[in-house]
Amino acid sequence: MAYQPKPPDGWLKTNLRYYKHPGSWAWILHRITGLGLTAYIFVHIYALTTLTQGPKAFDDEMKLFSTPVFKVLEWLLFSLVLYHAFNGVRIVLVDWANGAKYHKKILTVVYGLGVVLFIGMGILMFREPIANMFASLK
Amino acid sequence: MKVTLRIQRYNPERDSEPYYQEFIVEAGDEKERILDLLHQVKWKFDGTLTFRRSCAHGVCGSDGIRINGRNRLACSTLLRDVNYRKPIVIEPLPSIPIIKDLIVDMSDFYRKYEAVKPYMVNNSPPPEHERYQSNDDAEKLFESAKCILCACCTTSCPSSWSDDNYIGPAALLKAYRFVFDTRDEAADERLDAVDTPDGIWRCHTIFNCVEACPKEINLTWHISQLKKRLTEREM
Amino acid sequence: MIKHQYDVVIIGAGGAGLRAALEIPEGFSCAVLSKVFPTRSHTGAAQGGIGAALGNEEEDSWEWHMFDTVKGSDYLGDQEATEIMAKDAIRAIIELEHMGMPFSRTPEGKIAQRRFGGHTRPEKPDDPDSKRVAVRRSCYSADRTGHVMLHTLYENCIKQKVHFFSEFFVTDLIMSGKSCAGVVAMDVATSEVHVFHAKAVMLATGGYGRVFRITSNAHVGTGDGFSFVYNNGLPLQDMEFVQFHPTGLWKLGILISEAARGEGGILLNNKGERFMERYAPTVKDLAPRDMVSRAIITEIREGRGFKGSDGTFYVHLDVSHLPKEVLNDKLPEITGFARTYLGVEPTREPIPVQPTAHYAMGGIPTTVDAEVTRDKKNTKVPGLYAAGEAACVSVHGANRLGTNSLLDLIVFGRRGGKAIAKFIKGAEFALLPEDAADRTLERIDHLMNSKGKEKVGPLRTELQERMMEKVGVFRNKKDLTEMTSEIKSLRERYREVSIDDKGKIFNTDLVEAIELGNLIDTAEPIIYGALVREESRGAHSREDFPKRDDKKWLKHTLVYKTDGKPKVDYKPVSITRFQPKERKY
Amino acid sequence: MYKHTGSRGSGAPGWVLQRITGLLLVIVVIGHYFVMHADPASGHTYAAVLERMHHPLWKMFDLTFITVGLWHGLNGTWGIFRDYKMKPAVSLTIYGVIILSGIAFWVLGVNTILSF
Ligand SMILES: Cc1cc2nc3c(=O)[nH]c(=O)nc-3n(C[C@H](O)[C@H](O)[C@H](O)COP(=O)(O)OP(=O)(O)OC[C@H]3O[C@@H](n4cnc5c(N)ncnc54)[C@H](O)[C@@H]3O)c2cc1C
Ligand code: HEM
Ligand code: SF4
Ligand code: F3S
Ligand code: FES
Repeated sequence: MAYQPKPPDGWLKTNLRYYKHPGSWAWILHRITGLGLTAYIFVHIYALTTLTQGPKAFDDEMKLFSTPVFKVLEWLLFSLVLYHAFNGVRIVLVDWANGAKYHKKILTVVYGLGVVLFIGMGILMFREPIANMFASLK
Repeated sequence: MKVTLRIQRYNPERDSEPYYQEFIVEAGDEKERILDLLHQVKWKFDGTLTFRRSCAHGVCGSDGIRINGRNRLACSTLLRDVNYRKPIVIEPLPSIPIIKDLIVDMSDFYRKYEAVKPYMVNNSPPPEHERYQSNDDAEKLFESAKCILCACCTTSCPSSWSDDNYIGPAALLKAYRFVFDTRDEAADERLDAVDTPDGIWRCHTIFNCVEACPKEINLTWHISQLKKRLTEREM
Repeated sequence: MIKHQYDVVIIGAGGAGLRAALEIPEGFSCAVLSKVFPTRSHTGAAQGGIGAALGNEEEDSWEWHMFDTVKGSDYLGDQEATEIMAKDAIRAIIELEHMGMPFSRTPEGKIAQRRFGGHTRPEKPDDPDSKRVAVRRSCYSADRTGHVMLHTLYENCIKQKVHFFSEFFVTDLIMSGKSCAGVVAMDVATSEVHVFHAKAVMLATGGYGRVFRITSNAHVGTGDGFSFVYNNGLPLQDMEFVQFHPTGLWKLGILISEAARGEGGILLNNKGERFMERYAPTVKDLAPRDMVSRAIITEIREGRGFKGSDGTFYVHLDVSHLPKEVLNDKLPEITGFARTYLGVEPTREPIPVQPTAHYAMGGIPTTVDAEVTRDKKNTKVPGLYAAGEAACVSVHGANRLGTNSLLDLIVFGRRGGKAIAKFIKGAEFALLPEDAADRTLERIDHLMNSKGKEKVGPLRTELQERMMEKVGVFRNKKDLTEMTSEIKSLRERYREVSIDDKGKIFNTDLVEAIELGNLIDTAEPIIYGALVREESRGAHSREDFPKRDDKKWLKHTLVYKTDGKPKVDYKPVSITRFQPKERKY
Repeated sequence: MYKHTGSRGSGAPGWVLQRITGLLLVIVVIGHYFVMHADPASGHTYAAVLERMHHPLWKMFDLTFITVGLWHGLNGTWGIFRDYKMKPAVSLTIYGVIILSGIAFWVLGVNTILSF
């Protein structure tokens, strides 16, 4: 041809500009959480090598991880796990169980269950500070 | 009723980059087709505006474009389907080379369609009458046979955005159309054609294709059936 | 300018062109040119079905099919051709099925069939003269029959590695003496002019619905093929017979298939009367299209139509009493159209409809092997073939029955392909004239440089509106005579057309301007045919001559272009089995 | 056409495994989380960990977690990279990094678990 068609925009720009429905958000989040979790698993494995260096090294490290900041971070990490896990189940349902026909409904359930479990885990993790808070109110 | 169209323009003989141009058109009511408004621009204001169209009622697949950020057919989208109080943004399909204005280069899309052997293969001698097929088996094909090759799906898929070699949902749907036809005998070749690094596994069930398809085809479901068939074969 | 040489060049990738292409044997080169990508051709819009007396659902025979077609044609159809079509239909459908076309099925797994307007059988099969009742003859695939047929044919062309030139806009035929030597085309993507030198050329360019304002046809249905033939001194046959389909969506013309009535839908006027009971007491809403269209217009004229917001009128098509499954499984597409385009919910409300220009019964005269003929003696034009809606074999005569067009495409497309295959084995390439592309180049040059003040859009609208008013469902001498001078002035104004786009790449402005010329060329023989035929037959209904006149008019018209007024000639009708009778339903 | 890094065979086994490991992980990861946080001490003191680690079932649990988790995460990551067109050298490098780091961290983790 006597002319060159204009190449399209790159994937990032296209992605940013294209209309997003719940399914595409689900995918973007799944990707990000998947990468995040993989990164975390690396950190996690590395951090736990202190176990081989005896009780002191480990307990010192754990002191750091038991500070409120890290506790909250751990809790937030749980939201990634929950989201990725439930959405992963949704993907499996889509792939193996005709879930493509009601994927939006599944998505609602995924988000719902996720939020409930996230809060549940929060209560579990912070039950002491919470109990203390209520105690001080009395 | 006045409506503003914000149209992406690009003329390879003149422009180095696409740009946007606004036109104010007169619409009778909110049941007007976007295609008719584009015609109004072309026939009244600017004959250089270029787009494809033919049937004007969603059966030929010529006029897939992006309206307010999502892929649709100009002829099947009415004003009431979009927010027409603001300028309506009209652009060519994404992630496919632009030839001029709203016209894109579809050759790659067609090549992928041909890659799945989109025709029935049956080498056993045909009976005198039709090959019988139960109504249930026939109906399994109908949804996939609705496809009008408009490319709205494939160009809406993030996997195609990042890898233009990805075979894309439309071709996968076509593969389904024949793999699941009880009269066909070349399922294996088609499954081979989609089981490549740029093939079916690049589908991450994102559902953009389903959202975009003007014929309301649930592509993801069809693709999932193909994946199942493939894994059964391979494992 | 780029030159190509192919044994065969087929123009048009609709049902007819693709079916013909499949017949070209290996070892011969064949190019299929289409101004749109093949699957965008108008055949894909066909909804209702394709007729054949398979007898899968109830007893049927090709003779009954032939009889219905002849009667439907108001006895103007050539019976030799009609017999071929009705007989071959059965094989042709089975062949489509073997090619992979997905049909709806009966419980036994056979191709399903449904009722359609004008298709009947004798109530008592042993007594051919007994009362005729509707028969299930239309083979279908939900309401996407044309779509799946077009795709199936295209798929088979890919399988056979047919060579396509997509988005090539043909502008002219190349005549070499009395035979055809090829075509001239413009590659729309680059505006480059190509000359295709060929032993055989087939025109399968479809219809001209866009001559009219309200039409079910695609924007590309601009009658290009008719114009090529007409401009090269060859005749067009029976052009006055324009089918108006009774049920187009009001204002838009989008077709609501006859299948809607085949499945039980009924037409109602503003009094809520099922008015077809008065016009066709036996088959009622399933009367042939010409009768139903006239009935609708009559109802509207007599004040029993509904008045729309824009002052135009319509009647109601009611399918709301049909079971939901029927609407969803058998008519999904058309219920969708009503919903999308008019915001009407067909399961609850009636659909506003009006007659819409739908089909060209007339066209390029051919033999039963799709060979184009040049006069009333059927002298052949060597190397030139035509099939499909562009051709006039003629099986549809004065009025086509639903489902017979798709059938026409695959029966005569195939016969044409076979005839070409035979022809090219013996034939040499006709001499390619030096000036083959000159007319096209001049035309393009003129349009690209014209500074005239006329614009394509408004001029086309004017043509379409005048045609609708004056050459529509009902016609009379006064309107038609006025129209002859209108068309002359439109033709003059067309010379003053200028375009905005002066570029070379995808210049659709230029394409539309050339198409407008073709529309004007096509309108002319329609008007003249309608003016000379002083009778009412099938779709041609003259208010001043309301009766059929077999003594004077049981003959085909042939219109030739001349420098002045077009010349009209006549050709006899082939009548073999069925003598003309009054056409009552 | 650009060249691909990685397996040229069918993509089916990897795809199925990604799903199976995913499903396994639902139980393992969420289980892990609850175990670690139901009693804050259980995951955060050397003594508690030591006690658990002496139990072969817990050892197995953690070994599974590391193996399955790493495989799933890295196969997933590679799956992401493969979605993007890369020059052969780039993709080969990434593929190498993923495999090597996977092995390295697996050894590291297994070493930790088995040191009890
Ligand atoms: C809405 C609708 C519903 C219908 N339903 C039915 C039905 O149910 N049953 C039935 O039997 N019939 C039906 N018909 C009629 C039937 O569909 C058509 O008559 C038939 O499809 C025409 O086919 P064709 O092959 O002749 O032409 P088309 O399918 O119209 O194809 C024409 C081809 O010619 C090409 N072409 C035209 N001009 C040029 C040019 N200048 N240069 C290059 N290429 C050119 C086009 O690109 C196209 O490929 C219906 C028609 C309409 C409009
Ligand atoms: C807890 C249960 C989990 C389930 C059910 C699950 C499920 C899945 C599934 C089905 C996929 C495939 C997505 C696709 O192909 O489109 C996937 C991708 C992925 N998973 Fe998991 N997963 C889980 C946990 C994890 C964990 C713990 C990690 C981190 C180590 C992880 C990292 C990834 C990554 C990186 C991807 C690739 C993402 C992508 O392709 O966009 N997953 N997961
Ligand atoms: S599947 Fe739908 S969106 Fe994709 S090409 Fe076909 S009709 Fe268009
Ligand atoms: S958008 Fe793309 S990823 Fe799959 S589900 Fe559709 S093809
Ligand atoms: S013009 Fe045919 S699909 Fe829109």
